[in-house]
Amino acid sequence: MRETGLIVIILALSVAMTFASPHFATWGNVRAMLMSFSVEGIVVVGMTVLLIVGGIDLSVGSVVCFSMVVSGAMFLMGVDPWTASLIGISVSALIGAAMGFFVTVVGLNHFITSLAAMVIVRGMSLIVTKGTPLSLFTLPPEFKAIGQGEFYGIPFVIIIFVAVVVMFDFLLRRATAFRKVFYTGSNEKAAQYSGIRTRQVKFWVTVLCSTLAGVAGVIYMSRFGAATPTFGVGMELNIIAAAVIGGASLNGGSGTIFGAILGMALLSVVSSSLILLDVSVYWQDMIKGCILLGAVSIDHFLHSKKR
Amino acid sequence: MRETGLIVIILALSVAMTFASPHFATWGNVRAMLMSFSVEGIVVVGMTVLLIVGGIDLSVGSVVCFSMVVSGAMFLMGVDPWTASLIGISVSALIGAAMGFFVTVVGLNHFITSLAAMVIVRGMSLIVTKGTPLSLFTLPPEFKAIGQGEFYGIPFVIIIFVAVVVMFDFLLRRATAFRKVFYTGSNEKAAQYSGIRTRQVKFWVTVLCSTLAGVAGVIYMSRFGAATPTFGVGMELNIIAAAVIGGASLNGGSGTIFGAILGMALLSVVSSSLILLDVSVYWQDMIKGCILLGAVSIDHFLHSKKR
Amino acid sequence: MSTDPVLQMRGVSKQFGAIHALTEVDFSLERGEIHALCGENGAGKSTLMNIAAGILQPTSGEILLDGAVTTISSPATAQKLGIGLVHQEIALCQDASVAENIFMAATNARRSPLMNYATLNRNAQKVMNLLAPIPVRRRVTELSISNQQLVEIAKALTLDCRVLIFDEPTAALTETETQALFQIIRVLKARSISIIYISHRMAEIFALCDRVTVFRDGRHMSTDKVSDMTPDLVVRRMVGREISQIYPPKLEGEPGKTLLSVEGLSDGERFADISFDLKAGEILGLGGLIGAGRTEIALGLCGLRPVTSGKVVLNGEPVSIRDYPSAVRKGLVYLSEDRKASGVFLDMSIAANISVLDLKQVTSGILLDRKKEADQARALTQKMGVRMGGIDDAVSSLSGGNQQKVAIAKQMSVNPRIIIMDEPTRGIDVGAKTEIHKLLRELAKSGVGVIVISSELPELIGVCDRVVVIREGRVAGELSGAMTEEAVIRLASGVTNTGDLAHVA
Amino acid sequence: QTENPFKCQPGEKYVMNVMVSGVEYWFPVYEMFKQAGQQFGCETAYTGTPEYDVTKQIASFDQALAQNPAGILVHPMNSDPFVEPINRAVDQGVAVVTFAADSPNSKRTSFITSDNLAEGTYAADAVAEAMDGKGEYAVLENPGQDNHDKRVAAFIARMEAKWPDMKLVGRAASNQDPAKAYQAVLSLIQANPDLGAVFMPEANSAIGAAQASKENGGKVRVMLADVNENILDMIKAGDIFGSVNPNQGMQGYMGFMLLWMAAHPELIDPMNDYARSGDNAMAVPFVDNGFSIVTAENADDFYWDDYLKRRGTKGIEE
Ligand SMILES: Nc1ncnc2c1ncn2[C@@H]1O[C@H](COP(=O)(O)OP(=O)(O)OP(=O)(O)O)[C@@H](O)[C@H]1O
Ligand SMILES: Nc1ncnc2c1ncn2[C@@H]1O[C@H](COP(=O)(O)OP(=O)(O)OP(=O)(O)O)[C@@H](O)[C@H]1O
Ligand SMILES: [Mg+2]
Ligand SMILES: [Mg+2]
Repeated sequence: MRETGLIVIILALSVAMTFASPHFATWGNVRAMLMSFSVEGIVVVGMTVLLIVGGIDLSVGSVVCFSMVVSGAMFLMGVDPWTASLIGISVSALIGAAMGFFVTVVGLNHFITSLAAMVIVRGMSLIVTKGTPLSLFTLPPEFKAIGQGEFYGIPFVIIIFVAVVVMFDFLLRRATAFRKVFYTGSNEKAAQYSGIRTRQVKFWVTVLCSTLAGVAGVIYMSRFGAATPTFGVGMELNIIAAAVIGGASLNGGSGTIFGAILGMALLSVVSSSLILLDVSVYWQDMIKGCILLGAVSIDHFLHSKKR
Repeated sequence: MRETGLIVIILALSVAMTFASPHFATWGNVRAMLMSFSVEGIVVVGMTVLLIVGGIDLSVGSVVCFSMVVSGAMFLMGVDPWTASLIGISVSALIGAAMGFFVTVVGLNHFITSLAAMVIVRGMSLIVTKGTPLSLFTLPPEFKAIGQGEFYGIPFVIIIFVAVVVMFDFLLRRATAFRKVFYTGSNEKAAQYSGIRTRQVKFWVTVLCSTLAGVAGVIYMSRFGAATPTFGVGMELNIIAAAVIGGASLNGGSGTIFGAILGMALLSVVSSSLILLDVSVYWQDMIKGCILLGAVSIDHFLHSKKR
Repeated sequence: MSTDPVLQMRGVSKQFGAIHALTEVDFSLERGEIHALCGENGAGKSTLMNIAAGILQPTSGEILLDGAVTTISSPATAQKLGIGLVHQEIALCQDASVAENIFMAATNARRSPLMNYATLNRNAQKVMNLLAPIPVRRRVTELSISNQQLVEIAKALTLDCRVLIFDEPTAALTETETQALFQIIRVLKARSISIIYISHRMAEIFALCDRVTVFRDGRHMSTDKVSDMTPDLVVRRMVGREISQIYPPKLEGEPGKTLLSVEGLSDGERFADISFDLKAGEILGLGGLIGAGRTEIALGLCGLRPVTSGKVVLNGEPVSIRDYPSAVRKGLVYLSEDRKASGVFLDMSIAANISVLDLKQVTSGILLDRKKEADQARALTQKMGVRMGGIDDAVSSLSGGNQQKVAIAKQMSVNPRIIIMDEPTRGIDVGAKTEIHKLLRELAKSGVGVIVISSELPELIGVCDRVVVIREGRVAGELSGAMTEEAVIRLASGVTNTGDLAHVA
Repeated sequence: QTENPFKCQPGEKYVMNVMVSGVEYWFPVYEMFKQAGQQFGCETAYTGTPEYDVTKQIASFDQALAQNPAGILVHPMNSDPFVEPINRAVDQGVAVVTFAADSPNSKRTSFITSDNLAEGTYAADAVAEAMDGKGEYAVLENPGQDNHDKRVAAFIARMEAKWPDMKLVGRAASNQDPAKAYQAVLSLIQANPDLGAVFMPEANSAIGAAQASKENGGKVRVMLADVNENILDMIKAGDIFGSVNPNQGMQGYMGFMLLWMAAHPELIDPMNDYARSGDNAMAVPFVDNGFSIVTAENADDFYWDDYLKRRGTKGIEE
């Protein structure tokens, strides 16, 4: 299994870190790491499915932000926060549908479509917010609980994240509908010749990815109690990197949710370790990049050995 | 030809703009547009060749910056600027070689390799500069002339840009060595079966892309008389977008230099028009994205009609 | 001149993981001979040839060229040593022109820094015309799979080699092209170039080759002069038992009611005014030359390609088939001739490949039932005799013929009312071919409508009860009863030296 | 009685040019720039690129220049890259004044800014005093952005010089990203359970930092530079300790004044060498526009929307 290599590397890093810093292997720190990638992890799920079908979505950062902004603005206009969130998520789904339209009906590729969407949707956030963060200080506590609350000491965010990951990992492995995603990504023409409506598959996967980004946006809003128009700039690269480290291919046809989440975890462990070790900010980037490259190389090595 | 569609669209936009704003069709404005993409255009050339071979390079922005920084630091250490530039370009080529190594020998994909390189090389710029821009005010005028000088009223930068584009466009269409790039990108196995050493091809194309980024860095240094450690952040997306708009495919096997430059020109005309028309900043991004999407759709339509 | 064989392979073994593709194989090729290589699907023929061409490295064993031990480390090395290979699987650069593909190796070897397209195109056209007049400026992606096969062959002809290997070059070629190819091979032989020829068609081997080597289960069985052998003997060595190479009995008596009736089908481009009927119990053949438009007609019928006019009546009901999924729902399925591009999912498991056409069968609720899927795959692969490691292996790990069997198994997994098979036995060995023919006959008997497109004339005539011949996108005529190859060719090519034959339509 | 010289000719236009033009920091600056312009009877325009890209900003600067305005108040994203464009503008007779970031090697006439070093210093004092001069602190950075680096450096320098018992325990790059800031502060708190304060030189990171602090009991004082509505709310609620905020309004107003003056050097008859050297006689090299420390007590006075409403203007949209 592709994932074992990553698990080995993450464990190795963690063991090393446990010796290097007494703070690493504490619940507080693990919780901190989990919290830091839980919400992005939801976006990673959608991106992985999209990568499997052979697509890519550069607009996720913008959509996360726009979902935040729309829900926030609705709330400020007096809509109750739950309805506001639903509207935010629906709008995100609509953006996905629009992209799906351009990809499947007009025939553009995912890269350019989502690049344009990234710019357009970011622009829409600017229009709505007029460039200033919306202060959502008055969000009711029961809504803030999504992002900030806990259940027997485990943050809701982590629970939601785990639920989403487990569910989609299961569905992706077992559900018939998601098998079609693999067929389409593996060989679109053969899928068509097997009676699969590949356009529909691509359309819905595009919608799914944006919708999950929208969900992430709402959770972020609940966590930060704010909607910042610059939120999520550059997020897409991180997300795609996680999925690719986890075994997704940019050419479609392969990838797993679990792997992608491990990819995200690896990135997070590295970042967190650099801070725990108090590495100079000037050196952090370089060291992070080197560890990333090393980890991926080792993983590749472990992986190709087994074949 | 793919390019005709883009030419039509760019011309149409330009004509419309000439009527909409008296400032559009002035030499000052045209010069500003050309200047704004000339140096990036050199990077686009390398990226296009790399896309054709089926690769991608997310590190170009970092490499442009590092080339600047290394040349600048060398100059400040007393090396003459020409030698310093050569060193900067060589270092860029070396970075390309390192990426080429990871891609062809270790077997990682271009995406993840260049993503790691992006982070590492950016980090190296931070280390060299300690985060502060290097002031290269003392660069001799004959060196500054590269970036700031003119020849009969035409900036050298534009001349260099045109020369590089024309040369590589010609080579890519006609040179045997560059045909191998197409073959490799189109079907790597088939190319191998014909005796083409596809790894070598991929290696050298990776080096070429970084080297051209290095050249761009040196020109930027000359033009700006400075080396800023944050220069070029996010540049890669713009560059890849230009190439993809111009007909390059992320799956390799297709693309032209001329098309990619037209893609760049389209992006530039759009940005420039929005500023000239004094469109509200809140709306600029959205409108820009919409025009981009519209233009690409029209181009796609014109293109697929002809088949 | 030495008397050593040009190419000799001694004790060559090759393992892919647990699979022993070749075990201690010996093979030797004499100067100027045409040496046939036979064996069932998965016997290891392609593997051995890939080793000779530097694409694969043997696990053990040695290769001798002119008696000297040599390592062939890459295709580039093989080329330098003068070994050329026409691949079983088409390996062309789809985005490049035919001419560029044909001369790719030469371009690679040439020192001149710039391309000379004029000369390139001129020379490429010359080579191409030996086989078929395909315009060489076309991009490969615009060509049908059979034309691509011809390009693949043309490509090998430009190599300057001493040993030329053809791995099932005629699998999708019609008689005409096959004859053209034989002509060329004989000329090459006269230039004392040594040739290895792999085919599942016994007739070709006996018409062309000097010696024949038989492989079974990755082992060398025998090498003999062709003149000392009979087709039955070769087949027995391949399979290890007697196989009746005869076609299953044809339909006796009158066919049943009309299952499918096509009237005036046109796509405004490649075919026009196509009409025919398909009746229960019969197998209908579509014949014609390469490029006649048979594939396009089938695609049009199934909604895989837009049509402009025409009427399709299915079981007495007029139907409009908008796209392929609706065709499948109506019980109309199509087996693609282009296995690699549209027939199989190379990176996916055998089981997933077989279940794809009707996922409902292996679904309970919204989830896949892995067990059902596995059972289905096991049953069908066994029925088709797929040689494989296990049903979870990727299809890419199978030999060409076994991939084709998987593609057919996929069609068999559903219970279609009409099944259209485009070159169904492409690359399939003798034994399995007979099985498939039997299967088609059983399907027909059980009331399923069967249409077979085949470029292999004996098969077309042997299997089908009735053959509609297509010429340049139109129905040129129809044959039934005692059909002859000659009659089909005459209709297909429009050559009318016997006067009235052309007016049958 | 001579005519009042302090007014514009018809069509006399002054332009403000920035990068990341959709971001709130510029709005008060432009608002006051515009107000000053109106008082002078001048036209004003807000230009720039929405992107964080120096090449694009230079292109927008060049475009503004191509329309031949009387003056440009520019925030050069990087200093030296703007030397050539600024000099070209000045040579063309267009006055140039820089604000908030400088291009000292260029021929710009004046530079107006708040003192980043003073901001860092005052922020340090405010934090240290609140902690009785004793405890651990960390900083979030945005390495490479000059004014941010200055604030951080001054903050740390002041702590080291004046507050020997304040210990710097961690530095992390958050690069103006709330999510990264959130992660960084969570990690910093894990590594340093006694962390008492964290400083960051801009507002974006503060949202994430404040949330991280809150989730860990709110013991970490979040100190930053710049404000916006959200930050102000959080300051009032006590989630954020405080902020140093440059006086943007004065930056814009005085920026206009300096620019207008630079465009009208003919108003004075210099008694020095300016006439001979050809330099602009109206040169005032540097003006400090000042800053405020924003805390829960005075936060109410900094709401931008309230100001716009009170003034009845449309901000950058006019
Ligand atoms: N890449 C691979 N990985 C695993 N097994 C392989 C691979 N390639 C070939 N094999 C196995 O090696 C055996 C020999 O295959 P080969 O392609 O040589 O057969 P072949 O004689 O050419 O058959 P065919 O007539 O079907 O082309 C088969 O069992 C096949 O499954
Ligand atoms: N749009 C087109 N315009 C011109 N020629 C075309 C077009 N599409 C296909 N062809 C040509 O048609 C031929 C393929 O037709 P088709 O595949 O229908 O033939 P076929 O009778 O099925 O024969 P084959 O055995 O080759 O499949 C090729 O020569 C191909 O180049
Ligand atoms: Mg084979
Ligand atoms: Mg066909």
